[in-house]
Amino acid sequence: MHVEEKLTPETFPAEPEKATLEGKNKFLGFWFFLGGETVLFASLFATYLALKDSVAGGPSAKELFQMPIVFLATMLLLTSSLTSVYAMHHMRNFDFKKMQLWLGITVLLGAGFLALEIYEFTEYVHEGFKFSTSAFSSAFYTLVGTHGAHVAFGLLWILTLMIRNAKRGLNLYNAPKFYVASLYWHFIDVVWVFIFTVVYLMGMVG
Amino acid sequence: MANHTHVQNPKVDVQYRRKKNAEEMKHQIISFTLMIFLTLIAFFAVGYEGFSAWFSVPFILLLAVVQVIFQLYYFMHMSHKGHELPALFLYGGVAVAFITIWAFLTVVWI
Amino acid sequence: MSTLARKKGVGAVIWDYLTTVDHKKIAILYLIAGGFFFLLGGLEAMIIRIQLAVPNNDFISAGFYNEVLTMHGTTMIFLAAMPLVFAMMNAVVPIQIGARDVAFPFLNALGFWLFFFGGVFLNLSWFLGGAPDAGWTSYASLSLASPTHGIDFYVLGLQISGLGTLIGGINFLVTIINMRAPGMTYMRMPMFTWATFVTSALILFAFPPLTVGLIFMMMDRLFGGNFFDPALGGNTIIWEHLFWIFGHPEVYILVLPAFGIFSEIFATFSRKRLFGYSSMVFATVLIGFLGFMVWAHHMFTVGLGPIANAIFAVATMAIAVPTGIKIFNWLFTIWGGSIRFTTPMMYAVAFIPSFVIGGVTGVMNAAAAADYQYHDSYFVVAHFHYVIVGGVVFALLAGAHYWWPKMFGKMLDEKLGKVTFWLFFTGFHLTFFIQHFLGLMGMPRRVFTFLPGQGFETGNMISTVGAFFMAAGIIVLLANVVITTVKGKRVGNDPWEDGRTLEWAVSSPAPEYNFAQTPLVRGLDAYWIEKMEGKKGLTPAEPLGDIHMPNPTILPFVMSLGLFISALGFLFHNDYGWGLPVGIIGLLITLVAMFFRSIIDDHGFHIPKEEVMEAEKKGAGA
Amino acid sequence: MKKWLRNWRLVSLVSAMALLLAGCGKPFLSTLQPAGEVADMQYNLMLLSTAIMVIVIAVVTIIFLYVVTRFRRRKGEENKIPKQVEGSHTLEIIWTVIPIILLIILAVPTVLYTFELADVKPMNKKERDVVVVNVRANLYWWEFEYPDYGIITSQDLVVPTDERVYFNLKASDVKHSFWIPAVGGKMDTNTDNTNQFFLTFDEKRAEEAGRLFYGKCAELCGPSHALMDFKVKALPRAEFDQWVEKMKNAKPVASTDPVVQRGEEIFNKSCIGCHAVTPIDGRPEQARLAPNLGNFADRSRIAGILEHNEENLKAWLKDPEKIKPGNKMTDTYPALSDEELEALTKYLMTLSVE
Ligand code: HEA
Ligand code: HEA
Ligand code: HEC
Ligand code: CUA
Ligand SMILES: [Cu+2]
Repeated sequence: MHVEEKLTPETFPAEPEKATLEGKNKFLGFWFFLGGETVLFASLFATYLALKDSVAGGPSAKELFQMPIVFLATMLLLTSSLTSVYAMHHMRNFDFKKMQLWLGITVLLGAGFLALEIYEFTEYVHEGFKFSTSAFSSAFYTLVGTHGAHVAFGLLWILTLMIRNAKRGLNLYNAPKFYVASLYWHFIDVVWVFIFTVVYLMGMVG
Repeated sequence: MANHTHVQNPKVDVQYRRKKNAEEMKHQIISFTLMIFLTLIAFFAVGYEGFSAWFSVPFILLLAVVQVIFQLYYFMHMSHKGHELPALFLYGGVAVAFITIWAFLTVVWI
Repeated sequence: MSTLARKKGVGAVIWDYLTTVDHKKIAILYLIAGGFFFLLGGLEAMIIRIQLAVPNNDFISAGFYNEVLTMHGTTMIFLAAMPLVFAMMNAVVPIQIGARDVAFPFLNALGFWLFFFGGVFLNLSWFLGGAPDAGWTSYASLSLASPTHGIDFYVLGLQISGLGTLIGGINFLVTIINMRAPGMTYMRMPMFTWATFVTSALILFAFPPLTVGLIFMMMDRLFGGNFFDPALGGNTIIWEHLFWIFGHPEVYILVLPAFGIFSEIFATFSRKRLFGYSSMVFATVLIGFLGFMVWAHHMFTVGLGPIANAIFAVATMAIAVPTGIKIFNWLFTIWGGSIRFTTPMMYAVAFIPSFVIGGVTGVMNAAAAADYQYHDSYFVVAHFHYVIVGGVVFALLAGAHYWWPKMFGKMLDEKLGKVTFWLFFTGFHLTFFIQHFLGLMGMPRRVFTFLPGQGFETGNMISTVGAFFMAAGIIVLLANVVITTVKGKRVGNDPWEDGRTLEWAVSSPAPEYNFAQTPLVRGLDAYWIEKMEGKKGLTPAEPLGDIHMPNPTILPFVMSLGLFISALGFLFHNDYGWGLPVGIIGLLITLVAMFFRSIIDDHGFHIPKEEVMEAEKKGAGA
Repeated sequence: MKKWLRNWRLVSLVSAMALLLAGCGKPFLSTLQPAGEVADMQYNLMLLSTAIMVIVIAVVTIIFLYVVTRFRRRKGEENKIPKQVEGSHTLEIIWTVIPIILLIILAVPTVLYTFELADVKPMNKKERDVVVVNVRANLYWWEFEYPDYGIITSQDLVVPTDERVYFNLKASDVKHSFWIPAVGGKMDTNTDNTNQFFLTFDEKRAEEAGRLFYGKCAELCGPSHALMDFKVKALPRAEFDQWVEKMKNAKPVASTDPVVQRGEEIFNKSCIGCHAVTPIDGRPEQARLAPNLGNFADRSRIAGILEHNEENLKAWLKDPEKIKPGNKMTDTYPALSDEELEALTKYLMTLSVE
């Protein structure tokens, strides 16, 4: 059976992402990559925690952070996690159209999140909280910015997949790709949970 | 490389699989609701003046951990079988993450 | 893209290697590039030793010494030892597990090219204003103060090559988990495969902290960050932690594959099964695990306090136990065996006492209170060259001799091999043994010279003489390679005659597809089992059929080149107007290449059954 | 701790090794000829660990030599297939347990000493009665401030013998590390914080070593890291007190020698901006850019490395770069003629508290 062969809901396997050896490899390799990413973000978080009070005369977390924006961003990203679950649900049901639709919503929510973050950063800069203001500012922008870069990359990735496969639909060659991209998206959400807790909420507590 | 080998061709009833998927989706929505709920509590705990930092910081950290477990086990399907090695390596990462953060909180004096 | 290569022109061969995704060719690329960097690092070592031969020497200047010293350490660790380890892994592991290739051939090529461009980038610093000069550890206060662009080359070069290493690590993990031939359970995997597996896991968890440290350093030096600037609240100790959280596992990333190589060699040339195989596996995993809990033993004198020092001291000592298990298992592999002293076996045998000396001085370092004396003295230099040269370099030399026929189809000359061995072995002990005492007598490391009258003269002179012996050994090895390539005779599948693992069941060099039929593995030392039952070949696990192969591609090369260009641009963005645009263009090149990779479907191609049969009949694939 | 060691069964081995190692190096520099409590503890630990390691190496070597000689393939054995042994649980247990025991023997004193050496409580008491020195490491010179006496010296550290001397350690530019090998292990001088530790200088052994220990910078800090040496004068308590008194009361004495006067003039024009000439210097440390020269003539070395004589002083003043590459004095003052050199040298050689 060729991977690009047209499938029907009957022939479509239950776990399309792991139906081929390539799929299995991708699946496993990507999870391992996430294990590495865990350590990467841990190093960023650890540094942030060590430097969060080193404001060197610049603004402190308590002075800067505002609940509404963070809350909105959190809701957007959390919801986008659910919508990508929906997308994978439809992938397993071999319903390509619906999958694309939910992926589209995911991308929109993600873009909204990114826009909020950019807005937030520009506000901070206006308030005199620049990257080079203090050790705290460097650590903050690097941690949150690395997450933001992940979001941006995730958006590009999902979009590329959607457009590339728009015409030809779902098959065993691209199913693992969609699945892995959605894993990535969830991981971004996992990281954000810690960012809003450790950086923003703990920052506001002081 | 042999991508032509392992495609199972399950003669499983599509109907049955659909139903199972729908059921799983239901679980997903429940866990999502819980996650949103946890998030709300966390924001509330911080917004509410009555709690001291001694309470709210560990509390919201706990909420974050619970929420992440939802993400991992439901959204990312880590509860399904075939995730033994992913879990092993993820927890490997978490272990290294943990000692890194622990070290930075204790032996980097500021 | 046919399989049976016809005679090709030079250009075609180069193109072939630029685009290859075949693990065996990538192994050769790693061997050549890593070998080149080893010579470079060795040359730097020779400069160090010449400068330190006599007190108050002015062979090179103080500033230049620091550049040479830094580049020696950095080159040897990142650009010589690790790539050479990767060369062995790529050459052997897929065949050892009965696979046709690695899990991600494309990523395999990408990993190589990232390492290669990272290494070239780092060495460009020699010509563009000066090499890094803050030691391979590049401690933050000094590296931020360094006036040239050297440290920037260090940061960006290591970032790029580190990415390549990380990719390589993930690739081997998945390969070993998913691509094993039927019957090859985890506890039937050859020891070198196990070592590769654990090493790859270490890479996965150790490189991200380095990545983060390098990002911080880059931010501080190039983009106005304050991570390590105490005046603005930064903290230099963060760099030290991040570096060593990476750095300590790194030394096991180097030595575990070395252990794996020796395990193969001891078994082969003692004609005996590896003694205590399961405890060897257990010990390897345990070393890997403990490797993450001990990093602060490099920071005993930083002032972390007695509690941290005591914990890390005891944790460090614990690693002696699993390592000891391995040492004794090797000794008992030989026990009762029938040893043949080939060149690889000579290295393996010499490794045991040499490494044990290095290992036990490591445990001495681990005694925190005593390390206040050893730290940053030549005692430490002696320690780590004993484990690295006596462990890793011996293993790489042994592995190169052992698998040379498998990689190139010809045996290195055994006589010359033994000449190299004796020169290198003698030189090694001459150079580094005396350094223990220099350190104890009060000689700090990283000194460009020393003053007379402190009792350091004799020791340093002996050490320098020893280094010349090592250099002579390496030159003989180079001659050996040239002679073998020109005049060597082709050899068959199992040139050492006592091969035990699957790589000795296929022709030398292995055909493009490794196995015409995926073998069925019936136990540890799969090939040995078949041989003992009087069979010529392996038991196949599948019928002969068309073989699916991945397509060659230039994209990995382009992606890496893009990052290389980008790094160059960003490095100079504060000095020249073209810096920023070039930096962005480079990134775009990489992104576009990634985009193409994503949208071009790559289903590979098939080698028809008939061609496979013909190749098998000829006995040689390529 | 010492008693514990004495009772140890390895005592004979240890003392044999001590004899062997003591032949190594110079008494004023070598860690193998310890000259104080701290170095003693560390030396004991070194001996104990070396003893254990020698045992380990001996065991491995014996088995090693036996197997490689006994089991080589001889003529006529080309086809011999040895028995394929899987392993042995008994042996596994033996070579797991014995190393663990050896490591425990090493770990216990390691932990005890590590805590003992970190005991700096006396220096942090409100009413302290111990000698405290603030060490400040700079590219490539050392400043030693005695906060309790209000005096500062550079390059040559002066300490009393037979008592614990406590140190505050920090760096003002990049990281360095403070190490007096014969007297005790090193401690880093960080840029972010102040480290604390103590050393003890043994009177008898100080005398044997000529009362002058060599100190070194043990952290790569730039081109002249190799030359960032300092010296330690260890004096009996009474003499140390006298020295402190002299330092406290040091006043510039007006010289009648016109050459010296000329030297002072030049100095006040070109050098005083960085160098102070009295051991009492109230300026904040950021302003103290160069070694305090208040007791320059009493030093044992120039710039920490050169023998202390006029010739070398002139060489230093003429071209410090040639002597210490990358030092922070080069090119900070106008070129000096021979006559000016002579004058400055004469002047500097009068800066004494003795
Ligand atoms: C391949 C590389 C490699 C390996 C394998 C090791 C192995 C070990 N290393 Fe080493 N180390 C380095 C490379 C390596 N090291 C490098 C490069 C540095 C310096 C970095 C720098 O500053 O630039 C360094 C520095 C270093 C330090 C810091 C010194 C200092 O700067 O002050 C310490 C301290 O604890 C240490 C300890 C150890 C220990 C305990 C082991 C153990 O794993 C050794 C275990 C092995 C044995 C012990 C021998 C066999 C065992 C037996 C026969 C059983 C019985 C033994 C006993 C009971 C003791 N190492
Ligand atoms: C894999 C790691 C590795 C290897 C293999 C080596 C190998 C050698 N090292 Fe290593 N060394 C380090 C890693 C390594 N080193 C590290 C990490 C440091 C610390 C750096 C720091 O402090 O930051 C260090 C530091 C270091 C020092 C301390 C310098 C100082 O502190 O001031 C010394 C001094 O003797 C030294 C010597 C040597 C020698 C003589 C060899 C020899 O074994 C080399 C043998 C090889 C050759 C001799 C090749 C010769 C080849 C030719 C002559 C042919 C040349 C031809 C062409 C180029 C075409 N090294
Ligand atoms: C930037 C300020 C600066 C100026 C101006 C300066 N020096 Fe120095 N001087 C230093 C520094 C820094 C050192 C320590 C150098 C080292 O050891 O690396 C030093 C070292 C010395 C030493 C050796 C000190 C010792 O304790 O052994 C002498 C003597 C000396 N300077 C004399 C002079 C004289 C005389 C002049 C003027 C002609 C002068 N210096 C001008 C900064 C300065
Ligand atoms: Cu100061 Cu080295
Ligand atoms: Cu280490």
